[in-house]
Amino acid sequence: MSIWEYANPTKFMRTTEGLLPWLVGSAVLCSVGGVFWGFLTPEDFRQGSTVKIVFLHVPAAMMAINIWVMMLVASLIWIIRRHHVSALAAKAAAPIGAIMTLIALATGAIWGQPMWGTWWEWDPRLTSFLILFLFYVGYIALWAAVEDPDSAADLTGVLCLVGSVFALLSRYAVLFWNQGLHQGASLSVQSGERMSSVYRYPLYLAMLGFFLLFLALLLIRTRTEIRRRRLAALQAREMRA
Amino acid sequence: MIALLIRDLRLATRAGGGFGLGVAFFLILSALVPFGVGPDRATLAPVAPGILWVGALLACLLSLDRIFALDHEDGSLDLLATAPLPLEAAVAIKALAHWITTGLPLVVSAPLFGILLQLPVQAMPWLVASLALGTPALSMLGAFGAAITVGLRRGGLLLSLLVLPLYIPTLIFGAEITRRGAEGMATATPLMFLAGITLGVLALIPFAAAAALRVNLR
Amino acid sequence: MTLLTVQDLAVARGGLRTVEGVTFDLEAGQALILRGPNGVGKTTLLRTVAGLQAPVAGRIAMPEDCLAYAAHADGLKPALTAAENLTFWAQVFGGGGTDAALAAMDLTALAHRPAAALSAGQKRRLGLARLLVTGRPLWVLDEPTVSLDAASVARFAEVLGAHLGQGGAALIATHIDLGLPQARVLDLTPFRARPGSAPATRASGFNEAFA
Amino acid sequence: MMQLGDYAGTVLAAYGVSLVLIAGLVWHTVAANARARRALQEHERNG
Repeated sequence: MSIWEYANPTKFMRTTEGLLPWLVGSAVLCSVGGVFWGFLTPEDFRQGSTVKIVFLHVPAAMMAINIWVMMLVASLIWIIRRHHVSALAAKAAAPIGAIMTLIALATGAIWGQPMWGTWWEWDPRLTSFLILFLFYVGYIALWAAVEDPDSAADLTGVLCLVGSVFALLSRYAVLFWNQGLHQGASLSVQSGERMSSVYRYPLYLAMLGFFLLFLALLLIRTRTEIRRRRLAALQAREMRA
Repeated sequence: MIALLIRDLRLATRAGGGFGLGVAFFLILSALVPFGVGPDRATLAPVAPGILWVGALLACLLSLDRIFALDHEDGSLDLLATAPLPLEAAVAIKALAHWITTGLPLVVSAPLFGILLQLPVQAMPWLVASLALGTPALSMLGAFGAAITVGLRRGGLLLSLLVLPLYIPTLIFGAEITRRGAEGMATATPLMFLAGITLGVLALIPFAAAAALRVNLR
Repeated sequence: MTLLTVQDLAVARGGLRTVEGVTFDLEAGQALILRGPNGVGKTTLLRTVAGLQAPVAGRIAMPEDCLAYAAHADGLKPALTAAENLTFWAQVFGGGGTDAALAAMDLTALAHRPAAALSAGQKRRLGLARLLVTGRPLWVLDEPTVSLDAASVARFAEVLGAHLGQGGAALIATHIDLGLPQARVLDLTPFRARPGSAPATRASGFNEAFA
Repeated sequence: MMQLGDYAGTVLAAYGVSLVLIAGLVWHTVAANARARRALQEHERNG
C-alpha cells in the first residue's frame, strides 16, 4: 500500500473520520494547556509580565511560516501528481495561515508598544510578516476569483511557487533595508542568554498545541472542501443528464 | 518574434494612450506629492527617491492588464498559443513591448520629475540607472500577474493585489540605490542585488507566466 | 499521407466529459465535417485537437507543425490594416503569400483599410485568409462560415477545395453544406458522454469526479 | 490570581486579540463544515 492512497477522497474521508476526535482532543488539550501554563509563568526581570505574550507570538509566527511551506509542498504535489485532495488541502490551509500571521503581527505590535514605545515599527521581522500576510491574502483571493476548480488549483499552485521565492527574497531585502531592533530568535541554541526552562517548557507545549490545532483545523477544512467539490460534481452531472 | 514585438508597439502607438499614459500619470503624481507633504526642499528631498520609485511602480501597474486582456478578448491569444512561437517567448516579447511603452519613457523622463521633487542632482544618474535596471523586472512580473488573471471578471483589482507584493524586493533595492546616490554613499551593493533580481526574474518568470496562460486558455 | 489520427478521444469542458470514444483519421485531400447539437462538444473537441487543452483520454497524432486553427474569434487587431494583420500572422508562421491570400478571399481592395472599418463578414474573410498565409496543411475550423453571405461561402468553399486539392486536409465544425465532394460527415451525437460510463478511477486510484 | 504588574493591559490585550482571532477561525471552520455536510446529505437524500 502506498502513501498516495490517502489522496483518494473517499479513503481520505474515511481515515480522517476516525482520526479527527483524537486530534481535536489533543489539540485543545495542548494549546489551552500550553497557553494557560504560559500565562501563569512568573515575570521576566527585564520585560515584566509582557513575556507571557511569547506563548502566543512565537507559536503563531512559527505556524505562519510553516503553513506556507506546507501549502508549497501541497501545491507541488498537485502540480506534479494531480491529486485533487492535495490542492484542496493547500486551499484549506491558507486561511489558517493568514490568521496565524495576523496573530503574530497583532501580538508583536501589542508587545512592541511598551517595549519599543510604538505600536508599529518597521522592524524587518514584523515587516516580513506583513509581506507574508499580503501573499496569503492574494492567494486566498485568487482561489475565490477563479471559477473552474482545476484551473484555480493550477493558478494558485503557480502563484504559491513564485510567491515563495519572492517571500524569501523580500525577507532578505527587508533585512538589507532596515536592521531593526527585534530580539534574536528566542530558542536558538547559539544565543548567549538562553531562555530559562521556566519559559521554555510551556513554550514547547504551546508550539505543539498550535501545530495540533492547525492539523485539526486543516483536516476539517479539507473535508469541507471535498464535500463541496462532491456536491458541485453531483449537481453538474445532473444538469448534464 | 520580432513581428510580435513590432505589432504590439504599433498597437500601442495607434490605439493611443500606450506611450504617453504612464508618463502623464507619473507627472501628475510628482505634481500632487508637494501639495500633500508641503513645498519645502527639506521635506521633499528625503522622500523623493521613494516617491519616484513608488510612482514608477504604480505607472507600470496601470497598463498591466492590457498585456494579455485585449489579445484574449479578440481571440489572438488562442491563435498565438497554436502558432509555432513558444508561448514562453510570446510572454517575454509582450513584457518587452510593455517595458518599451511604459518603462523606457519613465527611465528617460525620470530626471525631470526628480527636479520637481527636489532630488539632489548627484542622485540623478543613480535614479536613471536604478529605474533602467529595475523596470524590466516590473514589466515581467506584471506580465506574470496579467497571465494569471487573464479572462477573470474583476481581474484588475486582483492583478494589483497579486503583483504589488512581488514588486517589494525591486522597490526596496531601487529606492535604496537612489537614496544612497542622493547622500553620496556607495551604491554598488544594492545595484548588484537589483541586477540579480531583474536577471533572475527575466530568466524564470516567462515559464511561470506561460504555464498560467496555458491554464487560462483551456 | 495521414495528417491527423484521433483514437478513442474523450474531451471535457468544465471538468465534465462531453464526448468520448471519438475515432477518425484524416488523409491528405480529405475534409471531415463535425455535426451535432449545441453543447455536444464540437468546439471543445476542436480546441483539444488544436492542443489548447489536454484530452481526458485517447490519443491525437499528427505530423509536427502541421495545424492551423481558426476559432469563433478572428484575432484581428482593429487598429491595424487588413494587410498588416495578415502580414503579422504570415511572419509568425514563417509563411508568405499575403497578397495571394487577400486576392483569394476578395479583400485586395480593402487591404489598407483598418480592420476596425471592416464589416463582420469582411473580418471573417480576413480571418480565413489567415489560414492561407500559415502554410499549414491541416486546417481546424470552428464555424468558419458565420456571418458570411452566400457568395462568400461559395468563395470560401472554392478556397477550401483548392487547399484539399493541394494535399491539405480540414476538420470543420459547421451546420451548413459547403458543397465539397471530398467531405465526410461525422455526427457527434452518438458519442455524447453518458454519466457513469467513464471509468471511475485513474491509474493512481483516484476518484476523479468526486463521485 | 497572579500579578500582571504594570503591563496588565498589554498582556490581556494580546491574549484577547489572539483568542478572538482563533475563536473566529474555529467558528468559521466548524460552521462551513456543518453547512457543507448538510448540503451534501440533503442532495444525496433527494437525488
